[in-house]
Parts: sequence; C-alpha cells; structure tokens
Amino acid sequence: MGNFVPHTDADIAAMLEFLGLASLDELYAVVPAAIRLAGLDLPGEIAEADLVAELDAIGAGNRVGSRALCFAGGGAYDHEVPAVVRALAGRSEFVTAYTPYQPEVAQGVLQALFEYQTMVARLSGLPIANASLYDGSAALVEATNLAVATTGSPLIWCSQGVNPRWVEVLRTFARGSGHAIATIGLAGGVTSFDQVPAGRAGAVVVAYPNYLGALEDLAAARAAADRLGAHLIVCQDPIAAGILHSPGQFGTDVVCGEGQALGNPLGFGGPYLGLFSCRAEHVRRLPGRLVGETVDVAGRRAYVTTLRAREQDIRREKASSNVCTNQTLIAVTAAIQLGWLGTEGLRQVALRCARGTRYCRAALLSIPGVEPVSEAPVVREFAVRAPLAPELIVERLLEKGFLAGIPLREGFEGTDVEGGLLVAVTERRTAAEIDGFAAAFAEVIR
Amino acid sequence: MGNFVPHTDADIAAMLEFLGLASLDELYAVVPAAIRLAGLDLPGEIAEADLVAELDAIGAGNRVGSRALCFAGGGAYDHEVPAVVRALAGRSEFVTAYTPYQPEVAQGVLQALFEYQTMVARLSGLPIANASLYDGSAALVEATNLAVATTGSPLIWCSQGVNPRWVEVLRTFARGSGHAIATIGLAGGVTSFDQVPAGRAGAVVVAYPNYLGALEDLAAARAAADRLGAHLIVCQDPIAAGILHSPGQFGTDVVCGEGQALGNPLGFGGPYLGLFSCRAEHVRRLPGRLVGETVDVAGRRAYVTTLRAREQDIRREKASSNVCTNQTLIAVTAAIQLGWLGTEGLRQVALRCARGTRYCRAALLSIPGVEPVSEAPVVREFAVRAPLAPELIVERLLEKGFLAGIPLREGFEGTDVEGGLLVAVTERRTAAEIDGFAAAFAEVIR
Amino acid sequence: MTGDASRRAPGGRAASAPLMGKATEPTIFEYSAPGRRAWSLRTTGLPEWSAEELVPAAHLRAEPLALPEVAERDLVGHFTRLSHRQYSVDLGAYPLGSCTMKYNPKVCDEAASLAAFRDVHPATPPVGAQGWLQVLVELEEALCEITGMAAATLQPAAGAAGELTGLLLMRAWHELAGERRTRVVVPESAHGTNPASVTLGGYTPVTVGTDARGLVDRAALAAVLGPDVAGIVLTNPNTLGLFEEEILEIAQMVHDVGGLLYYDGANLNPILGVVRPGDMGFDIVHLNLHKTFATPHGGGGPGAGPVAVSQRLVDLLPGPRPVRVGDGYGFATPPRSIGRIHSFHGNALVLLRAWCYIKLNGGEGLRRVAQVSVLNANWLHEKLRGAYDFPFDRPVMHECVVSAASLKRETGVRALDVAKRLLEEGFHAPTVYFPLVVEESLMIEPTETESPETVAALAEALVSIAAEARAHAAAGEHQPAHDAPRTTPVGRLDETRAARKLVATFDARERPAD
Amino acid sequence: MTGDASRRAPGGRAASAPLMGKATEPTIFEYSAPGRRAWSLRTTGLPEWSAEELVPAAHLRAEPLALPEVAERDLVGHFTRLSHRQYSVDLGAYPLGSCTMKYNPKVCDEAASLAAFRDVHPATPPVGAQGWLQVLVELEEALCEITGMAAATLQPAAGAAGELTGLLLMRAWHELAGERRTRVVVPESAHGTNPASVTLGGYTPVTVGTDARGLVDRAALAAVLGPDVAGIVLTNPNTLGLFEEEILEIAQMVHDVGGLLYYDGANLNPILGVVRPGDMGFDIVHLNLHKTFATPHGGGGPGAGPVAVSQRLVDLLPGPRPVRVGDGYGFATPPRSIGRIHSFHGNALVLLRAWCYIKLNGGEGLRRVAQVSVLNANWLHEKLRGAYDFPFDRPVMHECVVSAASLKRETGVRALDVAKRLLEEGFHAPTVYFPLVVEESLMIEPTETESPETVAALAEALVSIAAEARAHAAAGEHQPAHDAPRTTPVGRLDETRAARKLVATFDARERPAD
Ligand SMILES: Cc1ncc(COP(=O)(O)O)c(C=O)c1O
Ligand SMILES: Cc1ncc(COP(=O)(O)O)c(C=O)c1O
Repeated sequence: MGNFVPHTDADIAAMLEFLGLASLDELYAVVPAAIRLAGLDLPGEIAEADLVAELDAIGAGNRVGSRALCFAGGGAYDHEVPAVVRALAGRSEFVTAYTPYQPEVAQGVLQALFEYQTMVARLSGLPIANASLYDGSAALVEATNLAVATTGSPLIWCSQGVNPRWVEVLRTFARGSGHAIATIGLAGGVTSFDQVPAGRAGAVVVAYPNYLGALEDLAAARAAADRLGAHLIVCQDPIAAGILHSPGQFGTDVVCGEGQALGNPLGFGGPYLGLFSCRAEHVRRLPGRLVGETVDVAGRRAYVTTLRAREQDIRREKASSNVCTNQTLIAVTAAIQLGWLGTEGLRQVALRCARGTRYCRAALLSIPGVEPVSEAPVVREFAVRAPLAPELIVERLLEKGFLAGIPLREGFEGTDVEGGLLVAVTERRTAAEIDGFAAAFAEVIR
Repeated sequence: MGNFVPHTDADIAAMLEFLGLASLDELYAVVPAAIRLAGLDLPGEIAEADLVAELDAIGAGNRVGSRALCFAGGGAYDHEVPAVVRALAGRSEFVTAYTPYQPEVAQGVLQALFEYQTMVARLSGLPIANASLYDGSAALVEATNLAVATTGSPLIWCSQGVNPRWVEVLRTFARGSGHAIATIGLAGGVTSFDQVPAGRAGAVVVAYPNYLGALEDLAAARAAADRLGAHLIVCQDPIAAGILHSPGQFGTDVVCGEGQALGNPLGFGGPYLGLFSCRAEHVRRLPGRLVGETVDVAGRRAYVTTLRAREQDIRREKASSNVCTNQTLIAVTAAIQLGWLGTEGLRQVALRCARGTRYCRAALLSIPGVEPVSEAPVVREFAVRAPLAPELIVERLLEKGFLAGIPLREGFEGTDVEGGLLVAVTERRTAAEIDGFAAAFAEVIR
Repeated sequence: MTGDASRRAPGGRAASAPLMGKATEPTIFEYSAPGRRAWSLRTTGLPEWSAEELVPAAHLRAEPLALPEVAERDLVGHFTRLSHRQYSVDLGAYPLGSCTMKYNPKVCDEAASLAAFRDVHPATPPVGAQGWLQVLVELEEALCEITGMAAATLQPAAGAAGELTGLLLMRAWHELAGERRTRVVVPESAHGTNPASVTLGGYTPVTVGTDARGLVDRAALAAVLGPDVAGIVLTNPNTLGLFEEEILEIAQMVHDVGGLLYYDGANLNPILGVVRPGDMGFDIVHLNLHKTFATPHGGGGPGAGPVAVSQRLVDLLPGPRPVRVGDGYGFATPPRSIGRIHSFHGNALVLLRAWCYIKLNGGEGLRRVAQVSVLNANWLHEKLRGAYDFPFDRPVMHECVVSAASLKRETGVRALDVAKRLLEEGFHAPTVYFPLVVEESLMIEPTETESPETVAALAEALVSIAAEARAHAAAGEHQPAHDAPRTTPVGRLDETRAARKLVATFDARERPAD
Repeated sequence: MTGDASRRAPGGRAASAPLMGKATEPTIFEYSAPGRRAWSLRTTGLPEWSAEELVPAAHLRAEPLALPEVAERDLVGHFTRLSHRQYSVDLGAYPLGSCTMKYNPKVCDEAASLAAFRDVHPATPPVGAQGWLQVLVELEEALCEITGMAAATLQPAAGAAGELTGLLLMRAWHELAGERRTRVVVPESAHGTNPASVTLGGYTPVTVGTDARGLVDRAALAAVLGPDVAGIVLTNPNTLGLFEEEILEIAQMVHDVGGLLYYDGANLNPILGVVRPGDMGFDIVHLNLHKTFATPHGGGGPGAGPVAVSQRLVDLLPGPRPVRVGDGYGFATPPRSIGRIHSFHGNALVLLRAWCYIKLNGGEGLRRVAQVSVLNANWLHEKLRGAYDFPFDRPVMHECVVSAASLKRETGVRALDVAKRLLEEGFHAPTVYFPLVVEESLMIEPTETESPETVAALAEALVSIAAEARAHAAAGEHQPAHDAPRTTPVGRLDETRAARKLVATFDARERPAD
C-alpha cells in the first residue's frame, strides 16, 4: 500500500517513537472520539495497470475523433495543437510548480506569464493583461465587477450575442454582488444597441464575433456604453483576432475571452483559460495575478508578481477579486501555442476557420429545408435551422460519427434564434469531412 | 517550407552576401557538375497535422492491444511499463543529448549509466557491466569476440537453446571474424553438454532460461566450458533473474542478454538493449562504453567514460569492438524501470510470469491434441505442439484477437522441437485473458 | 541577417539554463525574426478564399497581429531553458504551508492525455460522453463519502471559486427561508480568499479572534453570533495547523442562531478517512483537488474546487450536474439551482486526475496519506524546538507554524531571510508571514510524500540556518542569510521597482541596456 | 527511521539540480530504504503459487536481488535532478563535428509513442503488421532515392553496425566471385569505427594519406590499390568537412582493381538532394538516421544505421526484409543473404521517426536542410578567420575543422581549453582532437537547425575566447580557459583516477567520505 507514501512500517514506528506515541491514531488525540472514523467506505487501492485498464474501458464510453467529428464550438473548439506544445507545456517544472511565491526559483513560470501577458495584450489591443482567470465566463464576471466598482452603477447591459452559458454564470454571481443583468436583444443576428434605453449603467457587454459567429459593430457598442456612462466590455475570440480588428481600437475598457483555443484540448470543458486585458487606468482594480519585470540585486532582468496589494491575500475583504489559484499552466500553454503560430500562423488559422465556415454554411444551406438563422457575416461559426429539433439532429448525426453542433435554446427563449443549431468549423476540418457532414445532415433531416 | 530550418530567405541572402556568393548552389561549386542533382524524386513536405492523420491511417494496419493480445515472447515481452518510466526517460535532456564527450555537462547521462551498470552487474552476479550494446544478439556477438580474443580459440559451442535469431546473427558476423559456430543439441528441452566432444574451444554459450523457457544446468555448462578451456557465456533473461540464480555464481565469464523487458515497449523489435557483464579480468577487452566514478577539480564526486583506450576512436583497428553509438537512452530507461521495480518488484514480476506460464501451459495442455514439447521445468515461456502447423495457429488466433506465439522453425530444423509453438505469458496477462486464449486455441485447432 | 538582427537573441545558446551559467533568458519576443515559423496546418482542400473575400472590410485587421516569429527549434530552446529556471515538486520538496504540495503521480498525467477523455467536446450529448459522466459521478460520490456530504458540484475551478459558490448556496438557502442575513463570521487567521469570497457573496465578514491555544475564541464567537449571521467559514485543522477540538460545540453555536457552517477544504489532507467535515457539523465544504488530491498545481493552476453540501442544500447546487440515469449517466439541474458557475462542467481533466488518485489510493490509502502527513509535520515540528519559537506549543496536524520572532530579535534574521537561505540548501521555502496572527511566521507543510530522510534534511537545514544566524550574531558578523539566495538563477528582486515602474508586457519595456 | 537511515540521501532535496546549487546528486542506491516501493502490478486473478512451487530448488535464488527500493516520488526527484545536470539539443546548440546534432522534431516523439506502432510485437505475422511494414518499405525506398541506391537493409542499429554489415556485404560479394581479397583502404582522417569495422569484417585496413588540399591523396591511393584490395571506405564530404572533388576518379580507380566503394553516411547531411553517393560511384552506403534524419541521439543511442546497396549487391542483403507483396506488405529474405544482423528488424521506433522526418521535409525540404547546413558552416568558418588556424583554407561543407595550434603556441590555451571555456559561454563544445590529422583540431558543425543568430553568437564566443587567451598571454596573466568550465555542475574531472582506480559500479565504491 501507499506507493505515494514513502514511509515503511519501520519508518513510521521510528518516527512515532521519537514523538513518544504508540500509534498513528494517537496523532489524532485532539479529534473528538465521537466523530473519529474507522475508515472510509471506498474501494481498496488499485494498481496503476488496473487503473489504466479501467480508464480504457470507461473511456470507450466517450466518442472522440472519427466517432464524433467535431462541428461543435460555442466557446470550445477543435483546433490544431502540435506535439511541441504538449512537450513543452508538459515539462514537469511547469506542471508541478506552485504559484511563484519565491521568484528567485520561479523565473521559468514568471517569465512565461510575462510573455503570455504581452501576447494577450496584443490580441486585445489593450496595454495590460493579467496572468489568467478560470475561463471565459469567469473573465466576464470579473470584467463586470471591475466595471461596477469603477462606474458605481450595478446595471450590466449584456448583448444576447454573448455566450448564454457565460451570461448564466454572470447571473449566478450577481446573486452575491447584487448586480442587475439586462439583455440587449439581437436583430438579424447582431446586437441592436439602439434598444438600450437612456440612463446610467456599469457596463455594456458584447461579443466579437458573437455566439452566432456574427461580427458586431464595436463602434456602436462603444457609443452605447458612452451614452450610459458605462464601460465597454468585449468578449473576444482570440482566434478570429488573427484577421479581425482588436477591440482595443474601439476604446474598449476590458477585453475578456476564452483562451481554450490557444493550444488546449477540448477536455470536456476544462481546464480552460480566462483571458483578461484592460486599459492602463484600470490596473489597480485588475483581478488575478500580474507579473512585472524588474531586476535582482545584481541588476539582472527578472520577473515577479506585482501590484499584489490588489489581491485577496493582502487586501482580504477589500480585494478586487477573490481569485487565488488561477490557470497558470493553461496560460503558459497558450503562450507556447502563440509562439508556435506566430503572426502568420494565427492569421492562417483565423482565415482557414473563416473559409471552412463559409464552405460548410453553404453546404448546409444547400440542403432543402435548411435555413440560415441570420444573414449577418460570420467568420467563426454559424447558426442554421432545419425542420427537425436541433437536439435530434445532434443525436442522429452522432450515430453517423459527427458532433453536429450545439442546439440553441437557453438564453434565446422566445427569440427567432431558438431551435437553431450552432455549427463551428475550425482549420482542422477538411473539405471532404465537411462534404461528408453535409451529406449526413441531409440524410438525418430527411 | 522548412519549419526545421530557421532561416528566412532574407537570412540566407545576407549570409550568402557575407560569403560573396550569389546562390546556395554556389556552395557546391566543388561538386562535379555531372553528378549534381536538381532535386530528389520524393513527395513534397507535409504539415504535422497531415503526418499525424497519415500515421493514424497507416497505424490502423497494425494489430495491438485487444486486437492482438500478446502471448508471444522469444526475446521481446509485453511487460508492464508505468507512466513514471515514460515520463522520466522521455525528459528531453536525456533524449536529445549526445554521447557524453564533455563530462562536465553530461553528469545526468553519465550518472544514470553508472547506476545502470551497477544494476546490470547485480543482475548477472558479475562485477563489471558496460553501458549497453545494440540488443541481445549484438551482446552475444561481442561476448564471443571477447572469448575468442582471450582464449585464442575461434570455436564457439552454442546451445540449441539459445535464441535462434541470435545464433543467426552470430553466424553472420562470423563471416568476418572467421569464428566457427557449433551447435550443442537439446535433450528433453535442455542442453546435452555431454554431446560436446573433447578438444579446445573459445566459448560455450547457453541461455538461462533457454529459448523454450527451460532452466539449464549452469554448473554443467561451466564444467563443459572448463573441459574445453573455453569461456562460459550465459544469455540471461533479466526478468527471470528476479527468482533465479545469478549466472555469476557459476563462474560465468560473460553474461549477455536482451534488456527490452526492462521498461521498453515491444516497438516491433527495437530499439532494444544489449546487456553485457563480465568478470573483472576481462575489463580491458570490454566492448562499448564504460562509465567510472571519479572526482572533479573541486573534489566533487563525478562520472566519466573510462578505459577509453579499448574503444575504436582511440585504438581504431585494434579496438576490442567497433561499437560507437549504442543504446544509452534504453539503458537509462532500464535503470529507471529497475528503480521503479526495486528488489521486490522484480521478484514479483518474475514470480507472476512463472505463475502465468504454469497456468497457461496447463490450460493449453488440457486441450485434446495439444502436447508439450518437453517436460523440463519452465518459468518464462513454454513450447507446445498441436495437430496444426504453428503458423496457421498464429494466423487463425490473430483473427480472434490473440498473438499466439512464435512458430518454432529456424534453428530447430530436424529436431523434435520443430513445428512447435513458443508461448510466453507475462505478469500482464490475467487469468481471464489466458482462459479466453485457451478457449480460442481449442477452437482453432479443432 | 535581416533588419535589426544584431539585437536578436541567439535561440541556441544555453547560457541562461542554470546548468550553463547565470545569464538571463531573453524573452521570446527577442528571438523573433520576420518570416521565421514553426507552424504548419492541415491540408483541407478548401477553396482558398482571401481574407478580403471572407471578412467585411470594416472588420478586417489592417496591421498583422504581432506575435513572435520563431522556428520550432528556438521555441523549444527558449521554453526548455525557462523550465530550468523553475523549482517544482519533481525537483524537490515544496513545504509551503497551506498549499499541500505533494507528489503528483505520473499515471494521472497520462490519464489526462488519453484521447478518449482529452478530445471530448463539452457539448457532446450524454450518449456520447458516458465515460466522462461516469468519472464525474463517481468522483462526486467519493468526495461525498470523504467529506460526509450528500452531493457535490464539480464546477468550481479552484478553491476560491468553491468558496464563493458555497457562499452563494448559503445565501440562497437563507433566501429560500425568506431570510436576508448580512454577516458571515471568519476567523482572523483565515486565508485571504475567505473574507474576499464572503464579500463577493454579498456578505460582511466579521472576524473572530484566536485564543491562547490557537483555536477559535469561543467567547468572541458567541459575542458576534446573532440572527443576522448567515454562517461561518472555517477550516479544520485551522491555518495554524491545529485541530479545532471544540468543533462540535462551535457547530452547535452557529446552528443555534440559524447559521450554516462552511468548511474551507484547503486543509483536508490530514483528516482524510479520519474525521469528516459533515460529521463535524459542516453544511458546505469545498475541496482543493490540486492540494489534497494531488492534481498538479501548474505553477498556479489549473485547480479544481468542488463544493459538497449536506442533504438540505442539494436542491440548490449549480447545474447541470452529472447524474446516474438508469444504468447510464446524464445531466440534471437541481430544482432550485443557483445556476452555472463555469462555462461547462468545471476543470474536467483535473477532475479526472483526482478520480485516478482516489482509485490508486483507495479508502485505506487515503487514510494513510492523512496519517503520514500528520506524522511528518509533528516530527518536523519537534525537530525545530529551540531553533524557532512555538507560538502554540501543541501537537499539530499536517503543517506546523513556527515563528522567527526571537531569531529576528537576536540576530536580525527574519522569516523571509530564513526562507531565502533555505533555497540555497536545496529546498523550497515554507510559507512566510501567513497566517497573519503569528509574528514572523513560517508555515511548514512537508506532506506525506516526502520521505523521513527528506523531512530530516529539511529540519536540519532549518535548524542550521537558525544556528548560523545566532553564531554570526554572536560574532558580530554579517549575516549570510541577508544575501541569500546566492545559488539561484537570480538573487533577491527589487519588488518595489516592479510595482512603481510597472512593466507588465514586453511592449511596456524601455529598450534594454543589455 | 530504520537501519542506517542516517546515511541515506533525502529524496526531496533539490540541492544537486543546478537551479538550486552545486551539491552532487547521490546515486539511486543511496536513496534506497528496505521496503520502500514504487511498483504495482496488474491484478490477474491467477493462483498465487509460491516461488518454491514454481521453480526447482536448484534454480531458486537464495538472496533477494538487491535493487534500489524507493518511492515513486524519490525516483522522480532523482532522475529529474539528473536531467538538470545534462546538456542537450533542447537546451542549446551542440556543434559537435561529425555528429550532426540537429533539432529533433517533437512530433516524431509522439509518432513513436503511438500505441498502434509502439505496442506491436516483432513476431507479429505480416497480416497484423501491415502498418509497420508499409513504413519500413517506404523508408527504404526514400533512403534509396536519397542515396541513389537500389535497396537497403534497415536492420543495423547504428552507424558502426552498418559499416560492419557493409563490409560483410563486400566480403560476400567478392566471395561469390570466388575471390578472397584481404585489404580495405581507409583514409587516415577516417572515423575510428571505419578501421575497427574493417578489422571485424576480416580485412586488414590500409591507410591512405591526405594531400595538401585535405583530400584523399590520389597518388598514395594508386600506390596501395591492387587485386587484393576489396574496397575503400570513404565519407564525402570527408571528416575534414571537405568535399572529395575527385570522387569520380577515385571510384574509377577502385573499381578498376575490382574493389567496391563503401560510403560512410555520417556526413550525408550536406549533400541531401544535391548529390548522391550512388551517382558518385559508391556501391554500399550506410546512413546514420540519428544524425542526418534527426532521430534523437539519446545520450549515445539508440540510433539506426541502414545500409543501402547498388543493384548488384541486392541479393546479398540481410533478411528478412520488409517488401511489397501485391497490394500489401510482407517479408522476404534475399536469395544470397549474408543473414540477420539484428534480433528482429532493427531499431524500428527510430526508423519510424526518420520516416516522419522525411515526410515532414519532403524532397525539397531535405535539399534545403543540406544547403543551409553548408551555409551555416561556411559562414561560421569565415568568422573564425584570424582567431584560429585554417589547416585547409577552402570552402567547407556542413562542418569546418580549424586548429588551435597557433593559439596553443602563443598562449598555452589548447583546443581542449577552448572547448571547456565555450561551455561557460552557454554552448556545447565542438569535437576536439578529431580528425587526428589536424593538430589541436576543433571540428565544428552548427547544423541547419541553428539560426543565423545562434551561429553568430557561437562564432563570437569562439573568437572572444581566442582573443581573451591572447590578451591574457600578452599581459602574462593566468589563463581563465585553464580553469574552465566554472559554471557547470562539476568542473574538470580527474580522468586518470577514473581509469586507474576503476569504480564502474556503486558496489565497487569505497564508502564515501561525504
Ligand atoms: C486555507 C486556504 N483556503 C483557500 C485557498 C484558496 O484556494 P485556491 O487557491 O484553490 O483558490 C487556499 C489556497 O492557497 C488556502 O490555503
Ligand atoms: C564519420 C563517422 N563515421 C561513423 C560513425 C559511427 O556511427 P555510429 O556512432 O552511429 O555507430 C560516426 C559517429 O560518430 C562518424 O562520425
């Protein structure tokens, strides 16, 4: 027993003797006897080989690869991750380190985060990026907290084009913060900012591209925010950023986003990566860790977590956020992936996604009965409607080896989007795969 | 093009300019024009993702795991390799290093090899082990070269119980060395040393356990070698060593063996690992690298390749062997695996192999028509005979998801072993798997 | 070479890897050369429409997005060298109190890299994700058995997220009862995330002090409890490494005023299989799988902070939750769910690792984990007697808090100096200056995965550092600890400069002098 | 703690990792404690027969076989720390002449870890190994195209094994013709494996000298050629990095006396896609896949040394050979095969990596590889002018050989000192004292995977080392290079002691003083 506890029985006996104790149980003399357990009702230990066999057996219950060729997106994308990224991000020095509390022996993680921050700042077009948050939804929550704290208004106007699961998370946390979340509806697939009534608000939130893949008018969003005295928060897709404008150009206050697409597997939803950048003036309200450059006693360039006074371990109840452990390794992975892609690689991925999206959309729309949910220009994903419930389309196509997309229900209740199917095409999908998908699609809705 | 060549066209132009050249072709001005190529008739480069897709497609042509549950051995065994061994042996410092020519920056590999040498010496029961050879067959060739050089006699008496593929390799290299290879036949599954006529010889070679899994009498082997004034060379199985005597106990001169079983995958036959240990008196004829302990200028313990004067880069045509690059990473892997197993782990693997072997042998022999090839005690593998050619048994069982073993043909022509099937059972085979195998076996020979 | 190539860093120079010297490692941006590349992408056979054809001009980026342009070789060199500038569990002990930096079994990494788990899209309907759902349901069940709770959500991505989730559950519970309570009690020794989460949960934190034993001051607690108290956030053992022996009484007191007890699971390791939060009277528990259940910490995440609750709170849990459905598995959202708290199902690949860890250890193994973590800590603690002050001289659980207050008074060597000096001895430093209630605190948690020899060497190093300081003070000599660490890639940093002259991106740097 | 625990090493101390200081790393044996374990094995459900029941008493080991007994945590700590004491391509440039230490693409590692290839037993009949056979056949075909040969064996496990195989083919060829030739010509600059392999092939090596240009001395060659000469072993470019421009004439001369030409492929890198051994007149070629085709060197193997031959030798190749059979693949043994030279099919997983590398580069990419390797070497060479002697001042191929003879005369700093000093500058040293024909030789091969910046930094470091030596000599000061390396885990070693007082195993050690 206990391959992960080095101690032999002899070791334990000797250590107990040193402590003047007769048994391990005596270590727990302070625990009230009434609640001391004899043990857990859990199975016994198993050998590594047995675990692996069990994983293989259980894993067979998941459909991956050619058993579920991926056309689903919605914030989680099947992008290329090369071996080199896995090899480097898998180095045990990165994997088994703690948060860099002793910077002299944590320059590896600190510098990688500094590089990550730089890349995220460039993606967003804003000067400051933090060292990661849990995921896109958490980044959005933090962005609204910052906005409310800065503007003083607890009202958040949130486009219906923002990922509905993120909006749900926003609503959950609003139970504690007391923020009010109001929805700005879509028209023709994009946000109708003119719907927003006059008044004051903390933030206007819009996604670029939006959940349906369409390109929002960020200038209009900024104008709407200005009318309300609100921050503009943009949920940016970091891949499409390779060909689209940076939100920073439009006077955005905070850019948040989901960074999974940057070198991370689908992983049934996690660990993902919350991207967060902001204008310089917001830096003292920045949530999460921030790495800064400095020098050591010998004047050598070095990195350290900085402006720590914002953080919970120092400011406690007055902290700008409660985040402690975040997603460092995923951020490091994203930095490596972006280093692998470089300027042209990211552009190529974005471009190829847009090509696949156009090709696939056209292929599906050519099927009798399939209709677009909107005609707005899309670059990342798109929504269609067919004469069959999207849940059934997904289920039937899975039998044919395709994960067809995400049914559009929650967040769109009562709109013309409801009952649509959200389809995503990444640079990994070939023309042949898309053709096969479209053919199967046609079959299942027939 | 050229993700593995960093140079951009601009880089190349600048470098050419510095050299006063107008084109890359001019670098080859010295190459006779008549034989200069325009290019190779090979397909163009492919992307990593395309390569991976191709590997998946091609790999589907190989049967592994439950499509070919492994009951084959013959020098290559399906043993447990834990994740930790892959993780450590896969560290890029070990993988991408060169032979340790600069010991100040190669202590990692050097110390790992020192530890490997110690473990191999303990396995064999001899005091000196080298830092690896190509595989078991190469180790045997080197052992006989050492024996011939030491004794002066080019005659090798080789038991028929030695891996026949290794003996074939021995014969191939004997074309150059001029050694004569004579066979000592088997009786009842073990070597009949009394067959060997009087005279002089360079070596007697025997395997422990032998190719058919049986336990040879090493004392008798030593006595035979003594009668001939010959070295005793024992081909030792490093796993069975966990429960068997060490050959060193019997006055063996050289112990050689195949180390694949120590932490390495089957890998379609390579890279494997030639184990080689010898008596202290033979150290100056030792083939391959040898790592020794010493100190650095500051008196710190350190490691270095030593007794280099034996080696080809110094002795050239008078070297004891031509080996240069050997199997360092595989040796390091073996050291890690043996560290993972420890004393009790290796004993357990050996014991469990013996249990599976007994169980499986009994199960097969209970099938009507299946007979033992011999009654000699076996611990590692065993041979049976059935009323169907072994090649057909293997072919038919493969259709049922079992790799049944290795047909006994080459090396046994005309003996009572010929036409048998060699079956191996490792600690990874469960009772249920063996039962399934036996049931399928019964079916296919019916 | 092109452009300002002379300023570019050579990708193949190892000087910055500690093996090869002490040079700084350039940033990846300094390796970049226009047109270099590492990327390649799949051949798709799609029409090669241009960006202009695909994207309306109003949206098309004018300038290319500047990312580093390097060859794969230089990418590998850079990040491999960075890894050589980073301490990690795999290199040595990491006795950071409150962090439970134990060894992470390698097989769990392989599990998380199996395509059958790794490549599943989170929106795959249950029929295509039965394997994942089984793992998540089984993990939830195991965590409930371990904590003595009825059900759990696996969505929170770390401990702090779990805390906030727990506080929202507390709030929802009271609101369902039509109550609007406003305060939550937090011990003064609590981790900073506790009060911060309380605030984000919409409550006002009220602090209770520590008594002379290092335990919650019951009198002080009684004084703050009242009908406006929604609950209390505790960890047990507390952040001083001491078991709150009166936990049953405390629970009673809090329940008596209608409050709920929240358990911060960061300190669960020493009580696995020995005593359960549920049995102590807690209503809500979060766990840090990246501490107790050996999922690697990743230099600061990803973690996972599941929240388990007692029966009466089950209906409030976030959804959708993986559940058993007949012989298989599906999702269900509890009837009064507070809602999602993660984009999908939480840090699934981290959860998978924890599931593996529980399987590998089994129930008995987990109990052994706890016992040995306590044994190591007590043994280490005892070895430090005399060298450091014991603010509360009593048996500890999995970690011990000692103080360098006397040492500082006698020698000028502070807890921070001890920490830096320990780096030179080949160990990571303990947590320092936390908990705040102990002056010059050193919070040391060896964990159960460190062998007796390692714990002995660590104790010896700590004792010899104190002895060295006292000897130098006696001789009136300069303290080496003040210069420490001297054997690490960089020495002590100018942290003030980092904050004052913020350089948080490469682009914010002035052209470097070097 | 049990037994002599006080002597045992603490598994969790990182002091030996260069990041954390300069202590030596104990051996794994020093971490061992009786009863510790890392292993676990599959549950099989088999009867638990004892060893005594299974093994005849006469064979049963009496004493347990002593292996280190450590926990997984300490195993990981130890080997991770060892890895931090090891230079590697992934850390920096490795300009070892004759070794072609280029970057090894990571995707090839993943290819070799795919279960579909990794887990195939070598005795699987062709029907179950079609994937493997396809890879091997395609690799053979590509290597033949690259070398201009007709067929190849993939069995040899490294270059030297390939050489010996080639010489046995040469012997078999002559024997088939009824000839018993006795001598093989080898240039004096040849790598040590060449003469050693010639001897093992049953031949007497005859040396030919180098002319003033650094090329084979044709007059000397003519003098040794005769009917007893079986052939010649050459590499082109030769080990001075120079292309044998008269190769066609040399081939003619050797063929004229009935000899065969053997090509040592260690230097194939610079001519990929530019010129082929077959077109130069070679009959037999080995390739070092672990040099030219980027399979990682593993600290000294595994490599792979396939041997390709011209049409007239095909029937002699070792067998069984993977071959096309109809639409699929099988094995065939050539009719006059010299026999097996490997237990199975060679270092298959290494061969798979090379197949991937060729696919990734394609024909044009390989040509680019060659061109840039030559460009880098010439550029570097030119930069060294003045600092080191140029024994043969002419354009080089993929590597250049310079001499520190003048430097040594002027300053006392030898090639070895330059090498050690270069380690301090963050680069691996070049090959020194080989080839033997150049005094104080430094043989430098940057390879094509090092960027221009890296090559420039390497050149600068080499030049500055020479300048430093001359400056110190001029000032009559002690030479820093004589103390180098000072920034590495250990300094220069006492190699004499290693040989004189041989300690080749831990068991041969006297109890250490430390
Ligand atoms: C006592 C305590 N509570 C809460 C936390 C917060 O957990 P996390 O970092 O996972 O958010 C920590 C982590 O450091 C802790 O030590
Ligand atoms: C010129 C030359 N020939 C032959 C060899 C031998 O190759 P291997 O080490 O693969 O046996 C080498 C390797 O160093 C070499 O450089």
